[in-house]
Amino acid sequence: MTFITKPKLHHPTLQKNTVGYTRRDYEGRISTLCAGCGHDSISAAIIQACWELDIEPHRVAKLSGIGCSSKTPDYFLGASHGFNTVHGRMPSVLTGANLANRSLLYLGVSGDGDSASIGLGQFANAMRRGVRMAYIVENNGVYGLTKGQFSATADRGSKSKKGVVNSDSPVDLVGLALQLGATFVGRSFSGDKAQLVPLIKGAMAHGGAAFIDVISPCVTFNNHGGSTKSYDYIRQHNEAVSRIDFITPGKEITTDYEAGSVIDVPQHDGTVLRLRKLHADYDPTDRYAVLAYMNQAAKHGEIVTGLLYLDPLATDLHTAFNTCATPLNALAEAQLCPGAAALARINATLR
Amino acid sequence: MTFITKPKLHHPTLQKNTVGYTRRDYEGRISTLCAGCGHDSISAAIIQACWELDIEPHRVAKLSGIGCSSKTPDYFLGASHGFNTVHGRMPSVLTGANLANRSLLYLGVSGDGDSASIGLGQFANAMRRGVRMAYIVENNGVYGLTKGQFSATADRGSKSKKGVVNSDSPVDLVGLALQLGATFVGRSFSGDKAQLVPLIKGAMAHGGAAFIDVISPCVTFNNHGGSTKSYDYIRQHNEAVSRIDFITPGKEITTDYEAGSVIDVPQHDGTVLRLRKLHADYDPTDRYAVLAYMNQAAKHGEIVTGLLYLDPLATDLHTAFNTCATPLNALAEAQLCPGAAALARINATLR
Amino acid sequence: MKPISAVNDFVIKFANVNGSGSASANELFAKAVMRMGVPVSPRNIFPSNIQGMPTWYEARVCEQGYHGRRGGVDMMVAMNPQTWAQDLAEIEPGGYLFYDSTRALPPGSLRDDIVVIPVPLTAIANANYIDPRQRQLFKNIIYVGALSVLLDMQAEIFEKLFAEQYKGKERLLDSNVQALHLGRDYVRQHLPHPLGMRVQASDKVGDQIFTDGNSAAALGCLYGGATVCAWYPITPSSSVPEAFQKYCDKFRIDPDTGTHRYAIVQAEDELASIGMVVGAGWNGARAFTATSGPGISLMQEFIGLAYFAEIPVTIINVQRGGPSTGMPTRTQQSDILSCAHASHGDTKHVLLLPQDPHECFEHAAAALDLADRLQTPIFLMTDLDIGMNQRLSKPFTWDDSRSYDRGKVMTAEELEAGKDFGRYKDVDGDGIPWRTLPGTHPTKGSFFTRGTTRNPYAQYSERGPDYIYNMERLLKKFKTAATLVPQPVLRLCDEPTRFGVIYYGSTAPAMREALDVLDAEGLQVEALRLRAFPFPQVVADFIGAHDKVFVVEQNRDAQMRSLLVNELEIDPARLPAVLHYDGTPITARFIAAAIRQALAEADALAAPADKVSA
Amino acid sequence: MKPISAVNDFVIKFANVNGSGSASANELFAKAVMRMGVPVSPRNIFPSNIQGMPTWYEARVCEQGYHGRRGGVDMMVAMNPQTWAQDLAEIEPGGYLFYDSTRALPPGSLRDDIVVIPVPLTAIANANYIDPRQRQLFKNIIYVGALSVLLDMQAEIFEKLFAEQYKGKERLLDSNVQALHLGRDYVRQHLPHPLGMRVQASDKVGDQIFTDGNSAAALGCLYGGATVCAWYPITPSSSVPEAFQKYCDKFRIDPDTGTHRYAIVQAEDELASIGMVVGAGWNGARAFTATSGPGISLMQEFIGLAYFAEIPVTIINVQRGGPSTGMPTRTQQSDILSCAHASHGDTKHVLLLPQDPHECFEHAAAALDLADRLQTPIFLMTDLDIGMNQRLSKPFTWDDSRSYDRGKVMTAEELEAGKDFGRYKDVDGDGIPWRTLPGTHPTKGSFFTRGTTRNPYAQYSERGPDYIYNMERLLKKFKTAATLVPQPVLRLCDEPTRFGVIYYGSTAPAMREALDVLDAEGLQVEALRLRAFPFPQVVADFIGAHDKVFVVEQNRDAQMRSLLVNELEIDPARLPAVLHYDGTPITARFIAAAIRQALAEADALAAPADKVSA
Ligand SMILES: Cc1ncc(C[n+]2csc(CCOP(=O)(O)OP(=O)(O)O)c2C)c(N)n1
Ligand SMILES: Cc1ncc(C[n+]2csc(CCOP(=O)(O)OP(=O)(O)O)c2C)c(N)n1
Ligand code: SF4
Ligand code: SF4
Ligand SMILES: [Mg+2]
Ligand SMILES: [Mg+2]
Repeated sequence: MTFITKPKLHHPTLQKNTVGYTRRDYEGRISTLCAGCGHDSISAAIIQACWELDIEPHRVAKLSGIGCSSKTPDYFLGASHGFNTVHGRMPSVLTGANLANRSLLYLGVSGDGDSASIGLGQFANAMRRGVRMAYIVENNGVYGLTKGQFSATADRGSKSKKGVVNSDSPVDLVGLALQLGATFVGRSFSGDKAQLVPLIKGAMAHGGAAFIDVISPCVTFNNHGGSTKSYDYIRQHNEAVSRIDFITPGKEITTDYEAGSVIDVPQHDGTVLRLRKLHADYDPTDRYAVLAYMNQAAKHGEIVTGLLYLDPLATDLHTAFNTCATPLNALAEAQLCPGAAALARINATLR
Repeated sequence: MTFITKPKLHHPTLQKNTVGYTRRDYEGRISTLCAGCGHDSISAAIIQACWELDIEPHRVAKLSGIGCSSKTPDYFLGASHGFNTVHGRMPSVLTGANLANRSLLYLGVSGDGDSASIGLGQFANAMRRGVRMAYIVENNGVYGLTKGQFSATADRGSKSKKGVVNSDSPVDLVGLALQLGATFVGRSFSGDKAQLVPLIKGAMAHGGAAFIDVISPCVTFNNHGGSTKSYDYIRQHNEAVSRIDFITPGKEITTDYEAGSVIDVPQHDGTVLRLRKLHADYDPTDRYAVLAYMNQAAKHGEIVTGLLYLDPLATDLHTAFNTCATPLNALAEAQLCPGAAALARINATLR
Repeated sequence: MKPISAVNDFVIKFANVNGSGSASANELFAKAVMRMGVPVSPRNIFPSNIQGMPTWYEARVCEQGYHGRRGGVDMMVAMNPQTWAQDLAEIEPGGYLFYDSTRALPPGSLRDDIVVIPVPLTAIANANYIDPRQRQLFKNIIYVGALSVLLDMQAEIFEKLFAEQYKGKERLLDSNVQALHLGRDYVRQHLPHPLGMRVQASDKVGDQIFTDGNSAAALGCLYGGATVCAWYPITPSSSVPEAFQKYCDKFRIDPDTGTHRYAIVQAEDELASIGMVVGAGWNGARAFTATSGPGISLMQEFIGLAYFAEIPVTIINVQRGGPSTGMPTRTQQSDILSCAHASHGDTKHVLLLPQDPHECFEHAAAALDLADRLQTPIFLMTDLDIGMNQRLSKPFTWDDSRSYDRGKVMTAEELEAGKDFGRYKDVDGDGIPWRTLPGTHPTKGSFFTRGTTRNPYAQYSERGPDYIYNMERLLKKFKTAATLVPQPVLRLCDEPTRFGVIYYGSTAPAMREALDVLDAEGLQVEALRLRAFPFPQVVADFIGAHDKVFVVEQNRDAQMRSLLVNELEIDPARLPAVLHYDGTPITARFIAAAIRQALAEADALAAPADKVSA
Repeated sequence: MKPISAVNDFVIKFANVNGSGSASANELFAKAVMRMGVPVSPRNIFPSNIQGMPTWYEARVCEQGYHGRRGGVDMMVAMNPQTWAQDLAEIEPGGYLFYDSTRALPPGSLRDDIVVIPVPLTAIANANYIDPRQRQLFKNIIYVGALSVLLDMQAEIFEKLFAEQYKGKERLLDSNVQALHLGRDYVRQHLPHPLGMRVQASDKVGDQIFTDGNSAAALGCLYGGATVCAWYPITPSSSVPEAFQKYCDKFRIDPDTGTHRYAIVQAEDELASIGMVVGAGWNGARAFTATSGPGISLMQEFIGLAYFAEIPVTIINVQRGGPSTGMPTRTQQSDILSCAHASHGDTKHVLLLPQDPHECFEHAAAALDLADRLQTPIFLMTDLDIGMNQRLSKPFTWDDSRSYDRGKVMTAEELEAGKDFGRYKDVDGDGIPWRTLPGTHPTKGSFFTRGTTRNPYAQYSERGPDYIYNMERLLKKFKTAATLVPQPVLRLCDEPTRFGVIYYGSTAPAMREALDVLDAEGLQVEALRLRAFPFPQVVADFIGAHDKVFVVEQNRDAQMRSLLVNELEIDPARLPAVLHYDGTPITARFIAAAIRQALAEADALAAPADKVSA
C-alpha cells in the first residue's frame, strides 16, 4: 500500500547526561514534515545540543511562528512548553515570555518567510532589544507550508517551482542581525551537524540575543530547474497535471568539512551550494569586519558559515531594565501591591 | 494677546522656472508645526528642489505616514495630490500607487518613528523592491506628535524629556537601505539647505529607490538635559506642573559648511551634532565601502553626510515586472478584457 | 447483507497520502464521470501539511445534480494504512471497500456487512515498473482503471482525457493508458463486474463547466479589468493570485512589445498587500488582493482607512475555519462580522456572496465596478469549499457591449470648465462624492487624502458638524450600495408559506437539495438566497411575508443573522438560526433535519423555534 | 441686556493656544474652585498638534455635582485671536467676555448682548517681566488672578495651591504668587467686582478625588499586580503606561537591591505590544497594554490567538473618534463591536465599562483577575473624556484582605500527584480549563500552545468533533464570564415605569443629570448602567420589565444596542437608540431632549419610537 515513511530523528543512545536525561528525553512527537526536509536535521541538532548542554528539558521554552519550520518545536523537547504563535510575530511573544520569567531558556524557531518577510520588523526589534534567546531561522528560501512561493531570502533572479522569477534583492538576516546589535551571530547548514550542534550550544548558553541562520533545503519546492535526469519524469507529470501532485521522497542532505575549507554541497535541485567554513582561529569580535568578509566571499559565490560574531560580555534586556532576580511571574502579592494605606496617601495627593 | 507666529516658508522669488512656475506654486498650506521645527526647513528644501528641477507640481504624488513629519506634505506642493496614509505603512501605499501610474514622480515623506519603528518592515521591502521614489525620513529621534517618546533611531543611553532612558541599539536607516538594495542613499541635516536641495533633486530624478535620511531637530522634545541656562526656568516650570505646558518657540537651526569638512552644530538642547560632509570627489558607488567609512567616522562621533551611495544605472520595479509604457491606470477596456469569444474558448477547456 | 445498488447516485471516497500522486488520478476519475454526462461533485479533504499525511477525495456522483456534500460513503478506496480503521468504519452497510490486497490483511481487519474488493495494486505496479516513483505514481492510475470496470465506465473516456492532459508529452500519455488497462484487465479477469453500484451515460451535465471558485474569481478579476494584484500566500486563497498570474500571462501581454498590462506583487505580509491595493486604488488602477481570516485581521487598519478616505479596494476572502489559525484546510462562513464591520470606529462594508464558480467570476468582475462606483472596500466572500474544489456550474458569460463602470472620476476637462470639486461633498444625493486622480490637472482638483476628519472640501477639520456630515453621508452611500449590489434570488412556492429560509454562498447546493427533500415531504418553505450585504428591500419584504425565517449559515455565532436583525430591525425570535460549523461543508441532510424538526415543534406547540445547532 | 447671575453653577471656557503655558494656569483655576468645596468638571478640547494651535479648556462649575458637559458658555476667556470670532459667538446672551485689552479691538468685533471685561494682560506682563518667556507664562497666571477677584475667590486658596505645586522651587513659587496678585490688583482697581456670576464656598466636594481616568487605570494595574506592560504611543492612551511607569518608580523598586519589580517595553508597534502581552500572559505574568482604535485594529490577529489559545491578556482601550485616524483628540464609544468581536472567525470578548476614574482603577485591577480566571482577553473600554480629563470621583479603595485570583493554574504538586491535565478540557463544568506554566514540572504538564484546532489534551487535531467541543466550551466560558464581571447598576423609580434607559461608561454623568431633569418634569424613566459585556441576567430582566428601553451611546451605529439585541435576543423595536457621536462629550440636554421627544411621540401615537440621532 501507499506508505511514505516519516523521517526518524537520530536514534538516541540511552546514555544519560549529568542531569540524568537520555537523548530520547529531548525528543518530541514524530515529525510530519516531508521525508528529507532539512528542518528535521536541525531538530536533531537541537536535541543533541540540549542533551550535551545538560539542560533540563522543562527549563526551556520553545516558541515559533507559522510554517513548516515553525512546526518543528513539536518534534523536539517534548517535555518543554511550546508556543506556535502567529505568522511572523514570534519575536514579540518570546520577548514578553522572557520578561515574565527570566529563569528559563528561550529558544525561538522560525522560517525565512516567518522572519525575513512578514516578521522582519519584529525580528529586527528582538535583536535591537537584546532579548536573551537562541533564535534559529530554518532558511530554505521558500514558503514551504504554502507550497513554494519565494521568501525574502530568495536570491534575485531565482525561479520558483511555479516559474515565477524573483526580482527583489534578498534579505540577509545575518547582515541585519549584525547591524541591529545581536551579540551572537552564526550561520550554518542543516546537514552539517558537526558545525551546527556547537553553534546551537553556544547560542543557548549566550547571555544576550543569539541568532543562527541555518540553510535548510526544502526537498519539495526546490527540486526544479536543472535537476538531474531521474527527476524529469515526475516533473513532467506535475507540469501536465499542473499541480505539485507527486512529491519525490527526498533524502537528508548532509555534509562535513574542515574549518577554513570550502565545500560544494549539491542540493535537491541539482544546483550546488558553496560553503566556506571560518578558520578555527577566526576572531569574531568585530561586527563590521565580518560584514566586509562575508561580502568578499559572496563575490566568489561563497557563503561563510560558522560563528560570525560574538560579544562575550553581552548582557540582555533584563540587565537594561534592571529587573529583580525573582522572575516577575513569581513575585508575591505583597511585593506587588502597595496596599490600602499607601492608597489613602495617594488619594490625599489628589484633593 | 497670546500669539506665537507660525513659521513661514522661505519667501518665494517670483522668478519662473522653465515650465513656467514660480517658487510659490510649489508651496502648500501654512505649516502647523512648532516654530523652529526642522521639518519646516525640509519642506522649504523640497519646494526649492522641485522648483529648480522644473517639475510640474501636479506630476508629483506625495505620500506620508502619520506624525509631525508626515503632516508636512500638506505644507508643500499644494497642487500635487497627497496621501497621509496610516502610521508606518506608507511604503506599501506608495508602491501600489507607483504600480498604478508609472508616469508620475513619487515622493515619500516619513518620520523616524514612522519608518524605523512601526514601519521598519515596509521601509525595508520598498527598498528591496526598487520602487522608484524619493523617500525622505525627517529624523528627529523622537515621536514628536505623541509628545516625545523614543523612536528606534534614538541612541542607546539617551534620555527622553520624561526621563526614560533608551536601552535598545539604534536603527540606522542608511545602513539598512544600503544593505537592502536601495540604489540612491544620502544623509543630510534639515538646516543645511545647500546640501539638502541638491540631494533631493538627485533623489527625485533617480531611476530607482532613493532614500535620504535627514536629521531634523525637534524643538519641543529635544530641549532637555544640558540645555543652556536661559531654558532652565521653563524646564523647572514644566517639571513642577508635570506636563509639557510651556513650549519655548524655537528658531530653525541652520548650517552651511564645505564638502570634506567637519562641523559642530549646536542643537536645541545645547548638545552638539558633529557632521562630516563627504569630499566632493568621494566615489559613492560601493555599498560596503561606505558602510565601513560611516562606521569609522561613528567611532569619532561623526555623522557622515552627503550622497553616500549611488547606482547610476539603477532600474525600478516596473523594469523588473516589464510593465507596459502606458500607465496601468490608463489602459483601455479593450486592452484589459479578452472579451466573450475568448471566454467561450476558456469554457470549452473546462468541460 | 444486501450490497448497495445505485446508478448515478452514490458517494465514493478515496483515502490517500498527500504527495503520492493520487490527486490527479482522483480528479481523472471525477472528470470521466462528468464526461459520461453524469454530474459529480468532488471535495478534497486535506491536511495542513505538504507530504506524507492523510488526505481524502470524496466524490458525490448524482444524476439530479445535487452538488452539496451528501454525507455517508458508499464506496471507500482505502489507499492509506494510517487511516484504515476510520475509513473502514465510514462505509455504509452494504457499501464497498476497494483496497490494495498485495499484503494480506491481519485477521479481523474487515467488516462483514460490506462488499470487499481486493486488488493487488502494488504487485501489479511492481510487476510492470522498475522506477519506484513510477510504481507509486501508476498505482494510482491502476486503481482508477480497476474502478472504471467495476463501475462500468468505458476506457475510451479515460483515454481521451489522457490525450488532452498529456498532449505533447506522449511518453507520459502511453504509460498512463497502459496503467489504466493494467487495472481494467485485472478486474475483468479476477472480479465480478460491473457492481450494482455504477455509472451510466446520461445527459445531465450539458454545457456546464467544471472548475474551482478561486480560478473563476481570478478570471473575473481579469475580465473586470484588474491591473494590480498584491497578495500574501495563505491557504485557501493562494490559488486566486496564482491563477490570475496564469491568465495574465495568457491575456495581458502586449502582443507587439511583450510588455505586461498587469503587475502582481507578492507582498511581505497582508498589511503590505492591502496597502498596495489601497495605493493603486487611490491612483485609479483596479486592484485586488486575496486572503483568508488571519489576513483579514491584519488588514483591519487599512480597511478602515479605505472606508473613511473612500478608496476603491477589492478583497477576496476565501474563508477557512477560524478563529486564529483555526482549521486552515477546512471550510466556514465565519468572517462575516469581521468583514462587515472591519476596523475600529463605526464602519459598514459591502460583502458579495457567490454560490459557485460561475458567481465567483461574476461577482469578482462586479466587485471591481462596485469598488470604483462606491469608492469603498468590496469583499468577495467565498470559502474553501467553493474556492478550492472543482464544481460543475453554468459556463462563464460576458457581454461585450458592457463597459466598466469607473465611477465618479472628475476629468481635467470638467475641472477646466470650472466644475465645483468637493472631494467629500454629496452633490448627487446618493452619498457618493466625486474624486480626482493624481496628475489630472496642473492647478485644479488636487487634494490631500487622509484618514482624519475633514470638511467636504477635504480640508483637515476637527469640527463636529463636518464629522457628522461625512459619517451620515457614508450611511447614505451604504443605502445606495444596497441598490447596486447583486440582488437576492428567490425560490417561492405556489401558495404563500408560513416559513421561509435565508441562506448564502456555499450553502446553496445543500439548501437546494434540502428544499426538494422537504418539498417531497409536503413541507413547503420559501427561500431567499442572499447575494450581498447591505440587504436590498426585498430581503425585508421576504422576512415580513413569513412568520419565521430560518437563517442557515456555516458559523457558530449566526453572524449573518445578526446583520439581518440589526440592519433590518427584525425581532430575532422570527429568525431561527440553523448553524453548521465543524469545518465540513453543510449537508442537505443536516438542513432538512433541522428545519423538519423546527416545523414539527412549531406545529406541536406554537412555541417559538429557537437556535438549532450542529 | 441682563447679565447672567449664577452662583456655583456656570460654564467658563478658556480659549488658548497650545504650548503657551495656559494648561497649568487653567487647571490651577479649576482646582481652586474645587478647594472651595464646589464641584467642577473641566474638559480639554485640544488639537492633534503640539504647539501654536487653538486649544480650549471648558470648566463646568456645578454645585449639584453634575460632571457631564453642559453645553453653552457663560464666560469666555478669549486668549486666542485665531478663534476670536467663534469664541465670541459661543457666549450665551448675558454672558461674559474676558479678554486682553492691551491692543484696541477693531470696531464691531464685540457683541452688545454680553458683558465685556477688558484686562490689559500683555501690558501688565510686559511692565513686570523682561524675559519674553516669562511674560508669556505669567500672563496666564495674571488672568487667573483677575478672574479670581471677578468670581469672588480668595487669594489664599491659590497661594496654597502654588505652595504645594512649587514645593522646593521657591523662585517659581514667589513669582507665581506675584503674578496672581498683579491680576487681582488690576481688577480691584479698575473693574466692578465680583460679578453676578461667582463662586461661593460650599461643602459639595467632600472626600472626592480629582484625577484622570488614565492615571487611575494605571494605578489599578499597579494594585492589580501587573508586572509587564508593553505599549506603543497613541493619543489618548499614552498617559496610561506613562503613569504606570511613574507609579512603578515609586512602588515597585526593591528597597534592598533597587531592582525593578516590573518591566515596561515601548514596543515598535501595536502588533508587537500585544504580542509581548500575550507572551507574558502565557508565561504567567500579569500583563497589559494600552491603546486606542488604530491599535485595536492592528491587534486583531493576536486577540484572536489569545481567545482561541486561551491566554490571559488585558487591553486598555481609551477610545477616540473613529473610523481610521478619525478624530484623534475627540471622544467616542465606537470600538464596542471591533473589541467585542475582535478578530476573524467566531469570537466573543469580555468588555469592562468604567464610568469615571474611580471605576477605571477598580476595573483595571478587576481586569487582571478576570484575565487570569477566564484565560482570555479582557478589554477595559474607557475613552478620551474620562481618560484624559480630570474628574471628581469617589476616592480609590483597596481591601487588604483581598488577594489576587490567579485562576486555574495547575501546580507541580498536583501534577506530581497524578492529577489529569487536559489543557482544553472542561473538568469543572464552567467552560474554563486548567493550564500549566512553562517550567512547572520536569516530565508532566508540558503542552504545545497553538492557534490551530486541538483536542482537549492540546494535541493538533483537524477533527470536527474536537473543534466543536472546543468552540462550545468557549461559549460556556463566556456564560460563566457574565457571572464574574462587574454587575450593572440600577436606578429604579418607586413605581414601575413603561420606559427604561440603558447607558454605560463616560455617558454616566450626563445621564444622571438628564434623569434628574426628566424626573423634575414628571417623566419617570428607570435606568440601568452597564458595567460589562457579556450581559448578566439582570440586563435581560430589566429590558423585560419595560415596554421600551432607550440605549444611549456615543457612536453612530448603536453598537452596544446591537450586542444587546443579539446576545439577549431582544426585538430591536423595543430598544430605541439615542446616539451622540460628533466627538464632543454627550450632554444631559441632548439626552433629555431625545427621551422627552420620544416619550411625547409614544404618548401621542402609540407608534414605536425609532432611532434618534445626533
Ligand atoms: C497572517 C498569515 N498570513 C499567511 C499565512 C500562511 N502561511 C503559513 S506558513 C507561511 C510561510 C512559511 O514560510 P517559512 O517561514 O519560510 O517556513 P517554511 O514553511 O518555509 O519552513 C505562510 C505564508 C499565515 N499562517 N498567517
Ligand atoms: C497605529 C498607530 N499607532 C500609533 C499612532 C500614534 N502616533 C501618531 S504619530 C506617531 C509617531 C510619530 O513619530 P515620527 O514618525 O518620528 O514623526 P515625528 O512626529 O517625530 O515627526 C505615533 C506613535 C498612530 N497614529 N497609529
Ligand atoms: S515543504 Fe519543504 S520545508 Fe516544508 S516540510 Fe516539505 S521539505 Fe520541509
Ligand atoms: S513636536 Fe517636534 S517634530 Fe513635532 S512639530 Fe514640534 S518640533 Fe516639530
Ligand atoms: Mg522557508
Ligand atoms: Mg520623529
